[in-house]
Amino acid sequence: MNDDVMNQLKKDYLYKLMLENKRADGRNFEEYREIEIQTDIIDKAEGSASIKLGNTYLVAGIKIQPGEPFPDTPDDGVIITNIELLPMASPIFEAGPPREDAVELARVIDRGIRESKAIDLKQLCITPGEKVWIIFIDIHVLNDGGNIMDAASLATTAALLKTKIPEKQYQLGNNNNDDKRLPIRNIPIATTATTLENTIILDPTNDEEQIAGTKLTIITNTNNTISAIQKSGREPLTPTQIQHITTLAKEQSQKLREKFLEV
Amino acid sequence: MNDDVMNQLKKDYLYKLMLENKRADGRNFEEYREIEIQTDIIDKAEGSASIKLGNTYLVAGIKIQPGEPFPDTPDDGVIITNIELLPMASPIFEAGPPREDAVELARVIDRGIRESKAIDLKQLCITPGEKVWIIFIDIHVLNDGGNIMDAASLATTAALLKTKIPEKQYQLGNNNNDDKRLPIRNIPIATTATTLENTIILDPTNDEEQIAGTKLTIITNTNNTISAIQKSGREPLTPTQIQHITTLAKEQSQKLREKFLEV
Amino acid sequence: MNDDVMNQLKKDYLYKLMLENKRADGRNFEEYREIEIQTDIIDKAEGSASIKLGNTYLVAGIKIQPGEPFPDTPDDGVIITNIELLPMASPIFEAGPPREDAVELARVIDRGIRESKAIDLKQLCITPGEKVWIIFIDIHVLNDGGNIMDAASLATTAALLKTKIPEKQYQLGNNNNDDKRLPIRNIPIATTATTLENTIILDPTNDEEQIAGTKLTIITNTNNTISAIQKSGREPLTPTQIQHITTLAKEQSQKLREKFLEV
Amino acid sequence: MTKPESFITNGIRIDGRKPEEIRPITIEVGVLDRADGSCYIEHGLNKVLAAVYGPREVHPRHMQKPTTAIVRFRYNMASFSVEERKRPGPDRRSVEVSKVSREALEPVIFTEYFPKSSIDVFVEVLQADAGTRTVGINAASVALADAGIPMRGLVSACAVGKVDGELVLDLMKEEDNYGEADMPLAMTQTGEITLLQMDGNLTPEEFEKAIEMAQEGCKRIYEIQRNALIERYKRDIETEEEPLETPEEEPVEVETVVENEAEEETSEEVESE
Amino acid sequence: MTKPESFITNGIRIDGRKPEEIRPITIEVGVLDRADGSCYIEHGLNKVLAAVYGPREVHPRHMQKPTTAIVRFRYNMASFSVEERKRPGPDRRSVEVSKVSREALEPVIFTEYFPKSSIDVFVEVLQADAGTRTVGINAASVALADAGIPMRGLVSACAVGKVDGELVLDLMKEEDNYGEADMPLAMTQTGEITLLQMDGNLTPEEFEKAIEMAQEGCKRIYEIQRNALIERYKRDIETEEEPLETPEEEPVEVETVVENEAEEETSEEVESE
Amino acid sequence: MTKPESFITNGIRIDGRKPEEIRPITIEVGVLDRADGSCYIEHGLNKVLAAVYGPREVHPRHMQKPTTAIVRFRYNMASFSVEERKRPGPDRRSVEVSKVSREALEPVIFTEYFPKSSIDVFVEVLQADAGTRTVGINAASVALADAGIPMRGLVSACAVGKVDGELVLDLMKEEDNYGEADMPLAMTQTGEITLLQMDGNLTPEEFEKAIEMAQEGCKRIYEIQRNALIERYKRDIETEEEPLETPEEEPVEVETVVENEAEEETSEEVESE
Repeated sequence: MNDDVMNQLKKDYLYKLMLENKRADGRNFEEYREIEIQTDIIDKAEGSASIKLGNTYLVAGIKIQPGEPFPDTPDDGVIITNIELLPMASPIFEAGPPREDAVELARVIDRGIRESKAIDLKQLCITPGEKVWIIFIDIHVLNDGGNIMDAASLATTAALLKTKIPEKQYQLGNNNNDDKRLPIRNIPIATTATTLENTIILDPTNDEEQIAGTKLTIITNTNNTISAIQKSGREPLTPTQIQHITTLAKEQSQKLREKFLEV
Repeated sequence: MNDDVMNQLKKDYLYKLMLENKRADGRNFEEYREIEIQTDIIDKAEGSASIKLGNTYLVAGIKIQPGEPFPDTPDDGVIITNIELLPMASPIFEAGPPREDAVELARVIDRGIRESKAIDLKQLCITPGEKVWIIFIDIHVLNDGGNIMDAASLATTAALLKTKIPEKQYQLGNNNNDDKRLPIRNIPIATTATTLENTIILDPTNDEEQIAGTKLTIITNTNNTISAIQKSGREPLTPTQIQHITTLAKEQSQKLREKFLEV
Repeated sequence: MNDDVMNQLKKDYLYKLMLENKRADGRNFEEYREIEIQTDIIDKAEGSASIKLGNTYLVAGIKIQPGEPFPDTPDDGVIITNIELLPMASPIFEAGPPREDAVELARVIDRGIRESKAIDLKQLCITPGEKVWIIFIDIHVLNDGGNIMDAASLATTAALLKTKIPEKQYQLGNNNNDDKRLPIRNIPIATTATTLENTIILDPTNDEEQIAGTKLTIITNTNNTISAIQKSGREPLTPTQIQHITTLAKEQSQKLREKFLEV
Repeated sequence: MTKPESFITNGIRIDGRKPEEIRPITIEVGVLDRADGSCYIEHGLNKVLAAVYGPREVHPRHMQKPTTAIVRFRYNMASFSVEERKRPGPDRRSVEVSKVSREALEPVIFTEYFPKSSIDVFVEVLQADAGTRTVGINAASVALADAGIPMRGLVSACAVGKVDGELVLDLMKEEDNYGEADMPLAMTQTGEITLLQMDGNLTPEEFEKAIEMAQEGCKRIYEIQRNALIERYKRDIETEEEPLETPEEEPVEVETVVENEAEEETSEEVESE
Repeated sequence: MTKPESFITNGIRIDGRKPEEIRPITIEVGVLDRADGSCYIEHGLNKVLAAVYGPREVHPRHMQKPTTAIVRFRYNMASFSVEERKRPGPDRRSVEVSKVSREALEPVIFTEYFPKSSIDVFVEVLQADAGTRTVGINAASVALADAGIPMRGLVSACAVGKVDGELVLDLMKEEDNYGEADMPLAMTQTGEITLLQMDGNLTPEEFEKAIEMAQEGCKRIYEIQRNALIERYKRDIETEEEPLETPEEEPVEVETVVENEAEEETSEEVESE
Repeated sequence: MTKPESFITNGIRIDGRKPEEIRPITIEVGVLDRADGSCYIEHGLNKVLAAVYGPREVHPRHMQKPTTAIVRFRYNMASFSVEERKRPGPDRRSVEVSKVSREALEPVIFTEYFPKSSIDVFVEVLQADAGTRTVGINAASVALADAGIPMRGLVSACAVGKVDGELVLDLMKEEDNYGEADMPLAMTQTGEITLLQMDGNLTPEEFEKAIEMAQEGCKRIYEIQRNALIERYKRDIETEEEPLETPEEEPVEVETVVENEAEEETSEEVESE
């Protein structure tokens, strides 16, 4: 159980470490924790991946079903992204409708995929104006070890890369062979930094998040452009800090992307 | 108003009676309270019945409307069962969305009807895959005198036996004569027992329910087979207790069914 | 911030004034505050009006979209009226689903329009039984200075008088000229009185409403008939009081209507 | 249901009533055993049940008032009470009806006797056929008396409507659906009006006359409410005279059906005025 | 998915099992680091995670009980766990499953040790393939033990069904969808039944036999649960023997996969009974 | 609305602005009399109202913080503010906008002065035309000052976007709908960034330049906010000089329309940079 006194001690301890240029788990400030991704773990889903980013553990599942397009984009497939901060994942998460953190996480993940044009939505049209493929991205957070944003982004991209369109199940395919893969055009990767006093660290743990000021997430694409940014938290950032984080994000996402493409 | 002290006294009194092989209302352990069923009491409904089971008083109303079938059973009518534990029925019921007790009651009643194949759903198809009859079973509990389960089951079956399909109203009938009756194939009856220390009693009153451990409901059919079972409550049961209750249920439901068919 | 003591002092003060035949803002008992109406203030809406009735400030916006008729009136357009008592408008309003005051206000405004046949719903039919124009009346209350009912009624009528049907936008018009106006047949006006001890005053401020007993709203039409009445509040009224208010309403609404038609 | 060609033929309405005649009313008092007070009314084809709990502790606590009881009123229509099945739970109409019904009853309740408490009134419409809010108020008023809540008197409610240009008392369904006005009104024994709503179209003169007609209707209904309570009271006295037959702990609720023809006759007298 | 022509051919079910054989089960204990206890089970194609928090303070406060802990149980299916995407959040089915699962576990928990507290059990179904409520109870039972909640013993759950007129243990999806009966049951170590539900069609004789079969299934599952906990306990002891490698503040959670073939063999022994 | 063939022709945008020009802004301070502070802004075609209540007691109580005030922010779009009627009540977008807007303002509020209190900010979008969240923050910032909430300074917000491959300040609707990037940013007087979001596609170099442009935009908006407050302050002083005309009890709120052309001119100066 959490205890206010314990928390204060924990904070003091982490601050003390910071001053000595150290983190509690021995990482460098710009180092990610170990990452373990497994794909195709849910047979019932059209695509899926679990990720362990340090102690953070979540599953992204992709379901695809035919449905109606939005009126203003009658020829485009639809993406619906949802994240569940399950009460099993942390003592502070509660059952119930998604709270603002969950809404923010889902919307940023969604923007990363949408704005990077990761999925070719035009190819998901079945009958223009009437029927398109609906991509449901559902992320279930099972253990909050911190930095859910990057973990969710990585798992989602990993799952999308393996996702197949269930043409046969819905008798909507043109060929009689295997279901074709989702048309992926880009690989967006989120990199999140946080400020601790004047230090910037990447991939914060949940303990670090508790004492951190503000997080800045940069989602970068294969060609190094940026497709989404989100500042989250009540401390301000200076332009210099932002510039610094952008540079770190560029480097880090490149590393993660390489790791990914090997998956 | 309820009072903790009063409740404790009541409990002590009921326990004392138990030890003397008695119940507060003078019944045998395996005896039901007096039952009074009235059918066709709501003109606006396609079928209806009220029941007084001792002080328990409720009304089951059946509405039938055309609608869409479920995708996985395109040729079957649809049953939707709902129970309202109205705040007028007990000082502990509250207005608002159904709580777990109401959900459990409705789902067990529903399973009894569905699994016993009481209604021939195939005959409720209007246009295969497009339009079927939707049977809405709504049970409104007006006074909770205990054993709502059995009362609701009896009232529902009684109402279904008198229900007519509103073919004329929706201009969907084939003949010009009277509306035809709902095709009933079976008469499921719920029998509920509860344990009080080592005693088993049938048809508990609400006072008895308050001190009871666990209820076991057995829904039996015309041919004496069982179509649904539900244990409800936090005390465990032994296999011997379960077997004993099953035997009682078989006898009791036969009696109730005979009474019913005379309705 | 509100303070119980301040409120009591305020009440005592207002009562004292009443006894001297005075109101805090110097008005006569049967006098309305200054009214300022602006129409066509929201370009995105098909019709709109803001009103300042003393300190009461609200906006009524009319949106029109094609949609399905109600099954029992297949050839009639549909009116949907909603009022939002925004938490910005008063320290006692809260965010969330509409509470009973908001529901009551919306429903009375709606009845006034509907029962006076202010809008010719037959003319809003596009394809009988399939497609009609849906009129969404949304009233956003920005500052509660009292007598929201009359302000909302005036703003709504003012907005409706200027509303155009978006035939071109939905490619549903017959002519190629300008969108035609909503067919308005009547100009219903609400007049609200409240009782303060034995005195009757019109157009109460929010301070007066706090100490008032009961409000009575009379909605009258162009030809002086009454199309809606609503008593709201827990004090009873005598038939004499009702008759008196009806007479006042007749006079007052005539004045307001004249003012309106000049708009 | 289709609109009849005419609502009044030779002074007789489509259900055989005269313009100022109310529908037959049956009242049972004390029909529920868990509630502190209850009442079942059949009024024409309306079937309405009311139950009262309280004064009791208020939940949630922050709704408590330090100097008075709060009155809560929940009007609810059963899903099967109307032609088209109603989805369970409150809709906007029932929220409004609950509000005005509560305000119709509050003036006669001595809420100041029970600070920090609530008096909860529940009305369940089992079958609806026009006028359910007035029937609900009538039933609730009797149920409050049955619960022993201290009151200044009963509240009685009745609607007046307009069909074929003529004012009629106590609209039934067809008259309500296709009529030209509907005005429900509730009244205390002393003639004070505690509920008043109207929709449709009335001239000021018609409105004045409608109020008078509604008041007459309320008086008729008051008599029926009163008799039902007396009948119930009589029963209690009779019960006390034969104490040996009733178990002491749980007094049996014998239901009283107040269906005496005398009242129906009286209500016809009113019509011929 | 279409109905197979027959479910049992030469005594063998469509997935190769014998009638009284349970599906392969894999249990991992302590897989989550935030929860006080946790357990991951793969049971056939079901993939289910359980986590336990508590005893901890109850929110909201008014749910506190002065003399005992309350147990809360939330069964949840992931949106992607089933064929047709499930809308997030509780539906009526999950409300009922949560209730009966809670009641299946409460009897073995010493709730009286922790007045005013709550013990919160969360079950997440990542992939569903018939029998998820029994798998959830099995996982929750192990997670409660992992959380160090004082218990009278483990609870084990298993379903019996009927296909082709024959009773079979532990239904898989096709058997569940097209079968004739499904009866989940949960049992304490001492043989007391804490969950019992049934739907379908059973004669009284079949029902009696089904109870016996389910009890045998529960006993097999109990062994697997027990071994997983022993394995976990062994690891903790081994960890203690090498204290230098583990940081003192945050003990690393090494995951244990209890997939030992011994158990699978034993479960086949049961089948051949 | 259809996509224009080109967004910039001869250095001029479709609404006549230069790339680094903001839309015309009009600010009125103190427009509501119930709220403790308020502000109405017209920014291009956007029409946005902000109101502030507080510091005041927190309801529900459990949200109170013992050492600081909580800030709550509710961004709401009127149903009629957009092309397609918006259903009343919060959707996912408004939940996110409310969160980031609150975080944009919190850094400048001395919340520590008001333990256990709340400062409640309400933003109502009456007409939307791209950039409503920045307009809402600008209005809220002025309304906080009008409410007399102690602040380190104002917050100013502005968006930068990309159309036809070129960065432009303060997108209007067509540019937002069909543009290539949108980056709203909020800034304190001292240049610290309190809100930053982006979606679309920017190279790192473009991003760097976009930040600079947004900062310039914020500086321009800050001047307009400041002038509006000065104007309002002047009025109060003037009012005090003529105390006889104002009733003592309820000071009349004279609305100030800060529409002075000076500012518009200044903002054009910026464009020509």
